[in-house]
Amino acid sequence: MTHLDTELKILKADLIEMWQLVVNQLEKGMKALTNFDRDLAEEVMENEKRVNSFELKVDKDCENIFALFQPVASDLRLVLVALKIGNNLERIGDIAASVADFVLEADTDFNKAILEHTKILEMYAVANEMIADALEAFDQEDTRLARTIFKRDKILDDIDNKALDRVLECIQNYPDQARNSLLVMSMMRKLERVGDQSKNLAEEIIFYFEAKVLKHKKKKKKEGDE
Amino acid sequence: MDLRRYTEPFFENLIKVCGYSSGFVVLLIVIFLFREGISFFNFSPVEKGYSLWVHSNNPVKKLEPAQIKDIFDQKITNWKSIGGKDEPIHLLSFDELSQAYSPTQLGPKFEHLPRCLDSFMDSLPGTIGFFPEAQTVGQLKTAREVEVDKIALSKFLTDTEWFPTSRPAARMGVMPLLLGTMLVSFFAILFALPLGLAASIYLAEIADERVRKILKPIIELLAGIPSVVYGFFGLVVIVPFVQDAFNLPVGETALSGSIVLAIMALPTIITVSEDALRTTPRSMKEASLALGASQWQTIRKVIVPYAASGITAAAILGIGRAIGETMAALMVTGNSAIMPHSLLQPVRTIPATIAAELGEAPYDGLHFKALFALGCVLFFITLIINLLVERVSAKR
Amino acid sequence: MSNKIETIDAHLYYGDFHALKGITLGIKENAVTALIGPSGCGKTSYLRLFNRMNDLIPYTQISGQVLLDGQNIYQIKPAEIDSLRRNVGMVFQNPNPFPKSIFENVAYGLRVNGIKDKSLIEAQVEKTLQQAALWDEVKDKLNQSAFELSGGQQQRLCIARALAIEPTILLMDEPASALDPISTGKIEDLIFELKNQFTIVIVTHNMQQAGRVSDYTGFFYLGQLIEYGKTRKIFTNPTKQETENYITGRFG
Amino acid sequence: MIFPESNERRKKLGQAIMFGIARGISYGIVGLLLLILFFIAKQGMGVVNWQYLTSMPTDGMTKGGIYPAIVGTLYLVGGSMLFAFPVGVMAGIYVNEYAKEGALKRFVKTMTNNLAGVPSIIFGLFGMALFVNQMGFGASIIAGSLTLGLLALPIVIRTTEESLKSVDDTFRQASYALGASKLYTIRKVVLPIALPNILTGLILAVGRVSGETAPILFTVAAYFLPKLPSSIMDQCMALPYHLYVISTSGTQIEASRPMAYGTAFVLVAIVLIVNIIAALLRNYFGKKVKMN
Repeated sequence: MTHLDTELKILKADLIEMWQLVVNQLEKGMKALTNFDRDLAEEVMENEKRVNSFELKVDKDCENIFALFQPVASDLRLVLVALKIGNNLERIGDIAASVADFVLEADTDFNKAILEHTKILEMYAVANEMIADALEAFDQEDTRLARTIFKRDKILDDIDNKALDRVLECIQNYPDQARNSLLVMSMMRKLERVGDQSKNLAEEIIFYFEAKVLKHKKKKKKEGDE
Repeated sequence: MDLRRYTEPFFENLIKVCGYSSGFVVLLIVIFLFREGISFFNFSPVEKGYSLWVHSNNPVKKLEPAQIKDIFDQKITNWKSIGGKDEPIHLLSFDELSQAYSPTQLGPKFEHLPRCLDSFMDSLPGTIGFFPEAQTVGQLKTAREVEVDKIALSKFLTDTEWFPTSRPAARMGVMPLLLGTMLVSFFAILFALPLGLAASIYLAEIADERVRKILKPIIELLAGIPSVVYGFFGLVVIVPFVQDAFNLPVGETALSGSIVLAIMALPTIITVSEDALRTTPRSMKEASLALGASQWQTIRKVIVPYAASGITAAAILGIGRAIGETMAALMVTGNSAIMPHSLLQPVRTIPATIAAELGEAPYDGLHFKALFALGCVLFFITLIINLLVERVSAKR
Repeated sequence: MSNKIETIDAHLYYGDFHALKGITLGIKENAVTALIGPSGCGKTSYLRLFNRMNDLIPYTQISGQVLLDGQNIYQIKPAEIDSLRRNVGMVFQNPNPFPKSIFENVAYGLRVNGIKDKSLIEAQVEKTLQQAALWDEVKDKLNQSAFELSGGQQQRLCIARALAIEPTILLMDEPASALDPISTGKIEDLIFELKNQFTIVIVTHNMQQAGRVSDYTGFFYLGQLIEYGKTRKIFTNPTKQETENYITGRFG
Repeated sequence: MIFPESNERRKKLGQAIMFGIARGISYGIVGLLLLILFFIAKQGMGVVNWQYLTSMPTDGMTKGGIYPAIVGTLYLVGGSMLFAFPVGVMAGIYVNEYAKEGALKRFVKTMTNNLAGVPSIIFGLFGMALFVNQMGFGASIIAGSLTLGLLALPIVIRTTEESLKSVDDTFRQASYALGASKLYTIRKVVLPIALPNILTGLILAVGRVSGETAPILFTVAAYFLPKLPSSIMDQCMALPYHLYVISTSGTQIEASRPMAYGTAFVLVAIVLIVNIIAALLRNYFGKKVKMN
């Protein structure tokens, strides 16, 4: 094993650890929302600092590898991808934190009916799954799995498109939950962004393993391009 | 300007022709040397114009030069030992013939010599006679001419006697000369190589630059002194010295030759091996020193082995010079063409033989050709040595 | 980590030429220190201070202190220079095996230092060839001439040769500059492996190499040490403008 | 690893002894040379005077001078150089400037090396066979000069080649770039730069030729000839041969010893002078020509 291999292995391990942390953050946020667990929400907020420092570490790793080893080919793609994935993960981490923040802003429990009606939990679950699958695709070098992520973004978009109407219906049906409904609305807007970030992750994974640039391509092409 | 169109190709062709001059000269040398040298083997060793005669009943039809010499030296006294009848050999000389027959019987111009010879042969069948061909040819009845073998190449190279002027048949064997040459050259290198190597090591690795700048030109000067001066120096200094030191009857010996040739070979050996030693990369020396080796250990174990092929080339080149050296060898080795047995005995080298004898050898005669044949042998040896040097120094 | 070698205000003159102008630097133990800089900057001269190789060049003058394990090596007796050099292995720019067999090359340092025990020598040769990652390639042809090896193998043989007398310091003067990329990679991996047991100082004009193999880097320019620090720092954020210019290739 | 202490002392001692021996031998060799020179100078100095250099040998070569031998040697050196210098220089030009790398050039160089290694007595034999007999010159200055010229040929070729090799290629390219032809470039650019070195080689060749004996034994040299040659078809005396005959085959060897020392001294002096001139030339032009 060469010196560079060792460095790349460390980089990859850091990235995966960060990734798992972010997945964990989202899951905890969802739990905090469902159970209205303020402590858990606080924990998510607290952990956001760890996500940020992970991003700095990954950046530093990449910088050193660029400066000291001049990576080429797949090594180069890995470092490039790691930089961007780190960046995307940090944003997802931000989203997880702001969702937790919205939970803390609520004064009362979230009514189960609202959560059901707005389909926020479904959205949350899909988003979680997309990030987790992206991690698996990266770890297992499974670009087929990565390609499935693009389709799933549509589910999030559909839910998000109907969010406004559904929240309005909730406010009319449960006037005492008007504030919570609006918070749910804000959360859904954030979670929709997780889908976009996941798509970016998938693109980077495919670029890393196949050296194909999928950015700014038509959706059809991305999915069909197998 | 126009003229140059014609002059330039002319000069360029001239340059080209000159470029091949060395090859051309070598070719010419080979042709002339070998033309003369090879014709030697077509010559009868019996002196020109003479023949050997025996009784026609004598079963011996052919004699070898060595046998003839032994017969006339009376080492062989009976025909039996060379395949004839059990009969003593009688050597008939012209004097004996003129005693046995009166001048009138022989005739005033020896015109009756054949008849006398015939009758002598009848009376003494064991006779062998040596007479000019002109007066005998075609008229003999009882006597018969003996065929004499020409000197074959193998005989020439292996015969151990060199008597080019002996009568009736010359003996020409290269062996004593070749061994003499080898003996003198070998010991010359034996003396010169350790000294030369030590000096080249000193100059290349030990001496500082200032000392080297003084010593090197002096040693190169040593190479420029003419060989005849070395020969003269050997004659007046080394020969008496050897004579006194070993209490010899004569000081002109193989040893004296070896010493003089060793002195002459020194500059070649020193210059070539110093160059070879200097090719050792500096980093290789430093690698050795960095391992804690002393400077001497580095020289002995790294530099000398690295320069081994160059040093070998130096030694071979030195041998080549010694083998080909003429004047010094001629002046101090004593010039006795016998098989060498010891260093303290006069010997004769091939070049010295040529130099000493060519002046006396009749033009185009057997002896003359023999010396060219010797030249061929010498040329071959030096050619092999030159090619060897090129081979050795091209290695690596 | 403590300093294995330390120089304090070291000056070196070749005749009138002032090759090193007061270098003060500590070389860390069991780490790889790279010396970089343009040709003629004094990096090789500095390296050669540590085993007094500069002594071999006439008209050399040295001032200042060169401390090896705290002892000034320019104040030892001349007789101790050989044992100093035993403690400091050196590998050169061009592979320079001796005109001997592979085995004898490695055994050379042992023999010249008076080791006669055959089995000891054999064991040591095998051990060091293993260390130099060459054993598997040459174990069946130990008696062949070292010149029959490829350039990269020769250089690893030279490293094995230096390791055989168990130095604590290994000096490498552009050890891979004459080699192809594959062999260079093997040498670099070897350096990476060896740094746990040896204090390695490597001179290189290949900055990328310095980045790849070293823990600390010193940048020399015109006989002066411009900057010294952790390699990561030097290569990502050098303090001095000269260093920045040199490592970015915008030099002169 | 523990290294035996005693080894250090042995190393030092061995080195001191071997260095001492090497130094001793080197000084010994140089001393020997100086001894030879000193010996010959001491013995010869008393004999050599203007009279000795300019008069004919008399009294069976036990008295008189060596004038005809000096003149003969001058003729031979001049004649041989007249042949060897132009041919050798042109051959050198061919080898270094014209011949392409490959088998042919290697062959020419090998032949030059071989020619340089041919023993001088072979040149004598060859000269006798070709010039004296085949071409019918008889023993004459022209036969001797040509023989010596052939001997000097490889020396001149090699020196020329080395000298031309040391001329930087940029000079040639600069000349070609200006549109000069190859021959013009060689003549006007390359040769002038190489000339001092070529001349040094020429001088050393002169030194070599003036001392050669074996090649002139049968081609020109006269045992005793108390007059100067009147044409190139005459025989002549020569210094090295003169030294040989009066030290070995004269009738009164002992009586002619002083004459021999004088001749040896003159020969050595020629070599010294030639070497000094060559060294001065080298120093003056700062480039060394490699000779052997």
